[in-house]
Amino acid sequence: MSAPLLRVENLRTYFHTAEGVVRAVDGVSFTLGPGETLGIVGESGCGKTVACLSILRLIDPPGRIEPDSRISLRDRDLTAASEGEMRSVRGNEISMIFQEPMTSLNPVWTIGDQIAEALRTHRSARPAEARRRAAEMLRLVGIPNPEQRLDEYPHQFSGGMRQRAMIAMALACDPSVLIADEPTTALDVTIQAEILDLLARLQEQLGMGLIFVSHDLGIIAQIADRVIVMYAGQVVESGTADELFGRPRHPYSEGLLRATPRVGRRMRRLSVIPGSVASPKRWPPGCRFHPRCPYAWSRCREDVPPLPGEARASRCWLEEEPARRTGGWDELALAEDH
Amino acid sequence: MNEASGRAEDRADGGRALTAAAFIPGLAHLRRGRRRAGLSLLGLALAMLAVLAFSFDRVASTFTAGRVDYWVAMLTLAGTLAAAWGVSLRAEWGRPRQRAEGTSQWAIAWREFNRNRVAVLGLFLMCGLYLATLLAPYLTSYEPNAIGDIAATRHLPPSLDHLMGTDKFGRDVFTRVLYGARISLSIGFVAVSISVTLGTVVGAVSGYFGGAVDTVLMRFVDMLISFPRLVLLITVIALFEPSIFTVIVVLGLTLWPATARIVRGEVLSLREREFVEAARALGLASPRIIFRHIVPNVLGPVIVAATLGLGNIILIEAGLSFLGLSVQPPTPSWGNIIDGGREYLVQAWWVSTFPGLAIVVTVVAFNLIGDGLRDALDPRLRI
Amino acid sequence: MASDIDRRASAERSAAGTTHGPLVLVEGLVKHFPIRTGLLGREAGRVHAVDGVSFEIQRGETLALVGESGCGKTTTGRLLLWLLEPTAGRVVFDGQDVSSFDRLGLRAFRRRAQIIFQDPFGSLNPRMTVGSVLREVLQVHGIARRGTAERQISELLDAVGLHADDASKYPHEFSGGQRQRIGIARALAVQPEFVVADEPVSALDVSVQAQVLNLLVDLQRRFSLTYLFITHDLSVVRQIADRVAVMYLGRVVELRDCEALFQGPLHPYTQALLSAVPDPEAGTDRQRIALSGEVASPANPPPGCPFHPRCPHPGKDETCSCVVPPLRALNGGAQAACHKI
Amino acid sequence: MTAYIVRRLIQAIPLLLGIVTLVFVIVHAAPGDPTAMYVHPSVSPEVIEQMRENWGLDRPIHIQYLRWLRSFLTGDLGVSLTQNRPIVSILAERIPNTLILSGTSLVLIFAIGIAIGIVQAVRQHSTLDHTLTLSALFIYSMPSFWLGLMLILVFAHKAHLLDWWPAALTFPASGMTSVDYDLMSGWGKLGDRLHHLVLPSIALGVASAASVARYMRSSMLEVIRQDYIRTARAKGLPERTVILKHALKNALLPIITLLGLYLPFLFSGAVLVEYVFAWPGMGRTIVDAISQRDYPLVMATSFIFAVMVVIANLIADILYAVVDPRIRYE
Amino acid sequence: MRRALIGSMGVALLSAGCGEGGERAQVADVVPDSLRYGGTVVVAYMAEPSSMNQFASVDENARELQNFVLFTTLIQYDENLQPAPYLAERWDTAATIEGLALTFHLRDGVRWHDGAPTTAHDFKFTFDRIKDPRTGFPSASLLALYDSAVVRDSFTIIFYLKRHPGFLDPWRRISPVPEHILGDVPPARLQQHPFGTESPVGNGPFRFVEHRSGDRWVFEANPDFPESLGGRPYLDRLVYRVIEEPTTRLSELLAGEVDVYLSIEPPQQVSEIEANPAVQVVSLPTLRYTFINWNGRRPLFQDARVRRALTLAINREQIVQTVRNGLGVVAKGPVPPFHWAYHRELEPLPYNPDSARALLEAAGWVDRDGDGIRERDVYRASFELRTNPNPTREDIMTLVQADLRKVGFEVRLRVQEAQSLRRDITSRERPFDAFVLGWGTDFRLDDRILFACSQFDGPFQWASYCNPRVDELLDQVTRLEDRSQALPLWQEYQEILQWEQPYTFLYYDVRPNGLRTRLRDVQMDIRGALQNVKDWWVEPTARRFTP
Repeated sequence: MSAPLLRVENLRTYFHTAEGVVRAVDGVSFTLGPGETLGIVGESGCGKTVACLSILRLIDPPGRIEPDSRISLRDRDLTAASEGEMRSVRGNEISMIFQEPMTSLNPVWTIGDQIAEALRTHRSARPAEARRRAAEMLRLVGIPNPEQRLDEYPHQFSGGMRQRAMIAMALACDPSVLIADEPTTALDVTIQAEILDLLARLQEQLGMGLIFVSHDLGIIAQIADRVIVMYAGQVVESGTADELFGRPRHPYSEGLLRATPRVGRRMRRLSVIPGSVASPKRWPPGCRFHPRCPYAWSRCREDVPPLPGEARASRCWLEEEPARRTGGWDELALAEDH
Repeated sequence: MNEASGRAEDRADGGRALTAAAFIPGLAHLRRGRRRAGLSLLGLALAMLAVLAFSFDRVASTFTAGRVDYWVAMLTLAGTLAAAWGVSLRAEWGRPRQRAEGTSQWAIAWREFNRNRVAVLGLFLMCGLYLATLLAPYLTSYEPNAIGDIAATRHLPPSLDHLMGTDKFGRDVFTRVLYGARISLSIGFVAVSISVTLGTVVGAVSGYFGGAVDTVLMRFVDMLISFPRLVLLITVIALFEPSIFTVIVVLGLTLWPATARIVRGEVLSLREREFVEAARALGLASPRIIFRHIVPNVLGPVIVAATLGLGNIILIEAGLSFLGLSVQPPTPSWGNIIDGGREYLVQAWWVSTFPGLAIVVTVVAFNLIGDGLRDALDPRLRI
Repeated sequence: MASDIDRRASAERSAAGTTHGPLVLVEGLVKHFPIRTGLLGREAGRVHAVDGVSFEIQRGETLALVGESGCGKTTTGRLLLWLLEPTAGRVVFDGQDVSSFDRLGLRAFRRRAQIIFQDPFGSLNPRMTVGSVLREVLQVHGIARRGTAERQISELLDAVGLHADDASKYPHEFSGGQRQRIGIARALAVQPEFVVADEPVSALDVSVQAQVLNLLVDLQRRFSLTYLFITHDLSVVRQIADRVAVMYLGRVVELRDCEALFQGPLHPYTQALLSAVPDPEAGTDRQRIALSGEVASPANPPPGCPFHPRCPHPGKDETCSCVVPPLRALNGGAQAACHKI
Repeated sequence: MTAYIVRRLIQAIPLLLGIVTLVFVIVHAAPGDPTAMYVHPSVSPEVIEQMRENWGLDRPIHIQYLRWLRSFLTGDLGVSLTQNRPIVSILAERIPNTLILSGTSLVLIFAIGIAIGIVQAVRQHSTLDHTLTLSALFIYSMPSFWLGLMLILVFAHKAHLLDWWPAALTFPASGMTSVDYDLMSGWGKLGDRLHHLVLPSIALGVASAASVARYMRSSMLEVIRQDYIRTARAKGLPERTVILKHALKNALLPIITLLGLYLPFLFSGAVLVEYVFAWPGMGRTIVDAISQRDYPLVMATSFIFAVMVVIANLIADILYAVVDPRIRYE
Repeated sequence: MRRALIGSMGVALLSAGCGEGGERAQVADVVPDSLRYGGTVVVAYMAEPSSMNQFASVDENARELQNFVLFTTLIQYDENLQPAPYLAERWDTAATIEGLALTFHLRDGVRWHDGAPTTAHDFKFTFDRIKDPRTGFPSASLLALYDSAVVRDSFTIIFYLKRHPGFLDPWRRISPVPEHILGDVPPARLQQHPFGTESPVGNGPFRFVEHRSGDRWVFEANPDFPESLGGRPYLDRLVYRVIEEPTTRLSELLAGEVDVYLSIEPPQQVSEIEANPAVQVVSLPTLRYTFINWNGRRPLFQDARVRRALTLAINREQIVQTVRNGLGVVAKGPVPPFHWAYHRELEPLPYNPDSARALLEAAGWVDRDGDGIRERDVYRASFELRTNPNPTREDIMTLVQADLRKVGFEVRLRVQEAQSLRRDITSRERPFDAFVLGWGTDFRLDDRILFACSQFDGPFQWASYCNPRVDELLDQVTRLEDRSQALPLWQEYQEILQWEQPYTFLYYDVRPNGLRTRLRDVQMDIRGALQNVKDWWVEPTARRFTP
């Protein structure tokens, strides 16, 4: 793997609210290489969105990126960059697209204007030039009649079209990193497939690094080269897509895979991860997954398991005591039956 | 742990401070770290005792005066003291609340409200105001309408004898402001009650049933809203002679369309909510759905509107007084005290200024509370 | 666990189950919503939400209604429960035409057919405790006799995997999955035979989704329920359905046994839909049928086959764009609406 | 758009008819009639009767209503019974005055309110925000006539009595123009008018400005939370652009709705302010007309008020469409 | 000084300015007549003059503008309130069978502002319209005893009338209207003719420039005003402004934006004005008095002793001092002090609660149940006192309530909207107990509508008072032209009314006006604040608004 494009080390983003500190992202590290697709998967509330926003430093107060966190783009430390420098990074070197194309586009400005805006800000493009380039971008993301549609407003676009427009906007300045935060969740499956294809094609074409965030294991499996699984603000497992989906090592990844219904086959009964995610204000002590884990033993309740290494790792004491992996999800499924 | 033993333990725990807590209200709260509650209770009790101490004669004269408002003041005094002690003692002895109880949205809103310092300040102001109003006969040694030796007492500037000076008839302005508060606040309260009730019912019915009912009701609401409110008020009151009754009724009957609109808007969105659909799927009758499932959910905005409306009505009453269309002298209302003093603004600024300030402070208090409630009841803040 | 509810439910079932044939029969169901413009409310057009849907649901089976957003599946569910009145067509429940019910009849019908909603937040009244929601249902329908309500409530909560203590809590004190359980308990309180589950798991996280799906399956077995399971998620369908109806733009395009459908979808739309669903096991090597364009607006459906503008079928021709293909019965109990099959 | 405006105006007709009918009923149901102002020892009862007949007040009320309605629908607003002038000419004189005052206040309200609201939202929770919030609240809580009197006391009354008071901060207390207005040059006239507008428009507008600021603040805060603001920031736009371009236009939407709501409110407030500042506007006309039972004038002024409100709402809706491309009227 | 003035008012019918008159006269002498021309004067009043058309207006301020500014009347009253020639050079009378023929000889050279001469035909036209009931001239009763008018030539007009005292008085009040403009207007349309409000054409010292309703009337000097009547007025322009809010009026006067503040209201502002050297206060006696009417049909007020007791119990001096800031004279009866028939020797009833109580006891009103309120038979000494919305009267009511409470009367106050109050008190049923109002008298007094038995059901007999002797007196005084014969009858009338108190006469109103001192030769008196407006002038150095 070539030198990492983006490196996130020990990212911690806390929200200091009146009720206490919400540790939304709590020590996340990963790297992204050029042309690589990193999938981040996890259920709602696991901190994946906050992690993405932290990279662009778009966390609003009372949220704060804690001091020892380090985000570097090539060799620039973004956590230390001034707000002005950050602005020249956003939408220029790192772009982001969001889950809701419906609400992520400003309803009162035309699509063209919103795409051209980035160009005019970062490239100091003249209006005509920016407009031409915006039309080009729309064509690139597969929107027919781009010149005409530039002057339309977001509400005149369908959901899929809007997401395409969002992508065009994000890619207008040739970013080296694109962060896609659940870009297809709000879309129908057929449209989702189109967008996924589009993203894959564009990445190949433009050679950017892509961080793709989703709760849907199927999508991640389809699009990602490497995957990290997040739970309760932490990375619990990382590896290539094949490794992870073929042989999950962390009980959470394992449970998640087993609980996911498949279109390919009918399971006798879905496995279940009991309980639900704890409140981010009070993560459980020890391993944060232990209250829901079928393998948990006393050590899990007391000691925080480490995440050894980056390429292929699991934040679990089972890594040290593999012998304890007995029963597990199957037994749990049986227990639930009665 | 069974209940009996739990209580026994509590009592044993509180036993030490029992004597102190029994005499000093708020101590229990203070000991439990609830500083604000404790200090408020303590302050309240002290204030009541101070009233008792400083105007003992007047309190004592309750039994001979034969006037209702003296008895009301007496009841308020005793009631407030008793309540302060009661709450304090309950905090000391009472069983801690069982955790199994769910926390209702209202409880959460209250907690949220309590966090908002300025809103609580507004609440304190308002409570103080109402208390002062009820205790008026004890707080001042003057009668609001008593006219003595005018030549000697008219237009005296503020002093210790007359905290806010005297007016053109030598009446104590402080006393009149106190008694005027009764009128102004009652007008606000009753008018708001009328308009909120009417507005909620009309809005809920209109929003829930839609169709022709909605069209007819809303056209009527449009009509009332498209007419400058003060002009409408002036028209009706000027035509039918100003009095407390007219003012209350007219305000109550003209202010409801705003509430109706708010409620209707809320109901329209609630009607589409799945729990309402579920209620219909479960075969519940329309009145039950409206009043049990929908109305409690629109009460938030309605309460906010009502609180802000209270402040607003006090302002409107003042405006009507300016045109001589409100409560008639000598009965004091804040509006007509200002009005009575406005001719002498240059010579005796205090007559108009203090009731004006009373209005400002009161309206500010209501607005603070209203804003606090708005934030506390805003469903967007929670799930 | 042989509780009171079980016993009574089964007793009533045997009493009521005199007629045979499908529990629910839908014929030519049409629902158009007028589009009104201006304040005069002139009708400018109509949204063809449901455009001639017919199917039947057998007792004890789960029929899944699948389709993308705006295809009319939710409206169909509402029509079945008479929460909306159809523009045309009829709904026959247990042999009786629902439109013929008077007020009392409708009330009785409401006890036999219930609904579970998608939104775990919007489907519960935030101002009422779980207990009072259930108590109200029991009282209104006279199910609870004096003194038995509390026991029935705790049984209901128990049946959906909640604790009896939860009765005094408010909806916001529960997680999404738990709320969905409350919604299910509310539907079950009247001891229905038929339940429309409208995207009951779409808003839930995967781990919780599995819990609720399993619960639904269990409850169906325990109370011999009949489900109409509305969803856009084909993977969930495969897990729970006996038969599947695929909808596109207000019409059913394919109606088949579940396994058969997943093994070999007939309609080009179903094929595309199935191929578009990502599957963690299949990896990246699956062949996807790419569709182009967007779903047409139900306010302005295309003439002919509603799917023809996007249809990847190589044999697409004039007929497709002119003639609406009827839902035809094919071999093996399959039905599909396509000229090219 | 034109068709829409026409349709809206047509739809307003029943509303307006409803209002004037309501007013007609209320006014006629009330005791007293316009001849009362002629109840004077030198006026004989026969004269009064003659007047009643001249004015058609001797007819049954429904006949009066129909007669009034007929002439009203033919565009004849009648003659004021107390001012003895055609109502049209009274209105022609008064309406512009009211519009000048309300218009200036409106501009003031929205310019100041929006600016302050934005500042507050951007600096949420800062000392500046709290100070502005609190002072807005205080201003909002003042009765407008009281504020007007205080303004006169300070800026007109005391200002003339105090030697050190800067002349620039001295304003006329009453009227729309100086007595020597006719003798002024073009710019002088404009200056004189503006000078006379200062105090009344402040008295009329400042409370509403405070309230617009409050709405603007919360609207702005609401918008700032939106996804598209995050998108704009993620694009690397300067904060200024994010706020003034992306947030402002969206935040203005609810404020535009306020516009429609504020005009009736302004007209109401104008009644009091017109009295305080001797402003010859509609507010005083209607109050005087009511107290003198000048029936045709009451009807006409009520009608005009209602029309102004209808038009204000229409303008608000049109503005709404201008700002929000999602709304199209056809 | 102000007090002194008021005290002497009865004697000196006229009073003008303050004591500085002497100094001012000297300054005035220094400024030669030719330099007095120029300048604008702004007059402010609380209400708008309704119309310049006398057929339509009833308000006093409109009449002042009509008579003194825009039009010229046939006669004027001189300083002793004696008729003096004005537009009429002279007049003579001749007895006829019916009564009297009154011939006016008009001055030549008086022109309407549009250039047409004012002739006897205009007077004939005016007279005919006044007598025409279709016109609805509000003060038609002024000429009730006039029969007809005949034009002898363009400058001579003869009126035929029934003989009565003060028969010239109407011509002080009635101005002519131009026949050449209004001649074709149907009488019923006269009141609403734009002449009154938009384009009045007069023949007086000032001509109409502009009227902005609710704001101002603007007049400018009439350069053609005949020398014989005083010639062109000194002032270039006269602006009559309407300012309702008292504080604003005061502030505008003190700021110099207003030169004349007519009727300082509330009177407490007087002290503020007096404190300022640039302004002065001129207090005028008026034709008005303020009173409480007792409804004689109510059992409570049927007994004259009770009414007298009520008057004794009301501290009227205090009312004058408190409410009117001393601007008023405690009243004895319905004849105001400026009037020749005023009973000077009569002492007003004193403030004496003790004798009031005694009288009440004597009349059978005793507090039997000890609640502080007296009773008699089934009646309780409790009544409703009303007034219209008017700060002064509301204040009076408040004081009366407090005073009467001290003698065991409970007074409920009610401020009733003017129109409905008027309807109530003029209705035959008299559905009220008592009210506070003001009454405007005239130089020609006729109190029959107030107190005559014949008027018992009339619109103004609010007291429902009937005393045959009073009827007799009132009839006689309206016939007697010789004042020395009439005076004793007038005095008896006032004595009876004081004894029987159908009203409690509170005080005779005094009207304070504020003036900028730069304004010179202002002679305000009972004839009107504007009566010599054509002689006003502004110190040349202090003129503002000069082109």
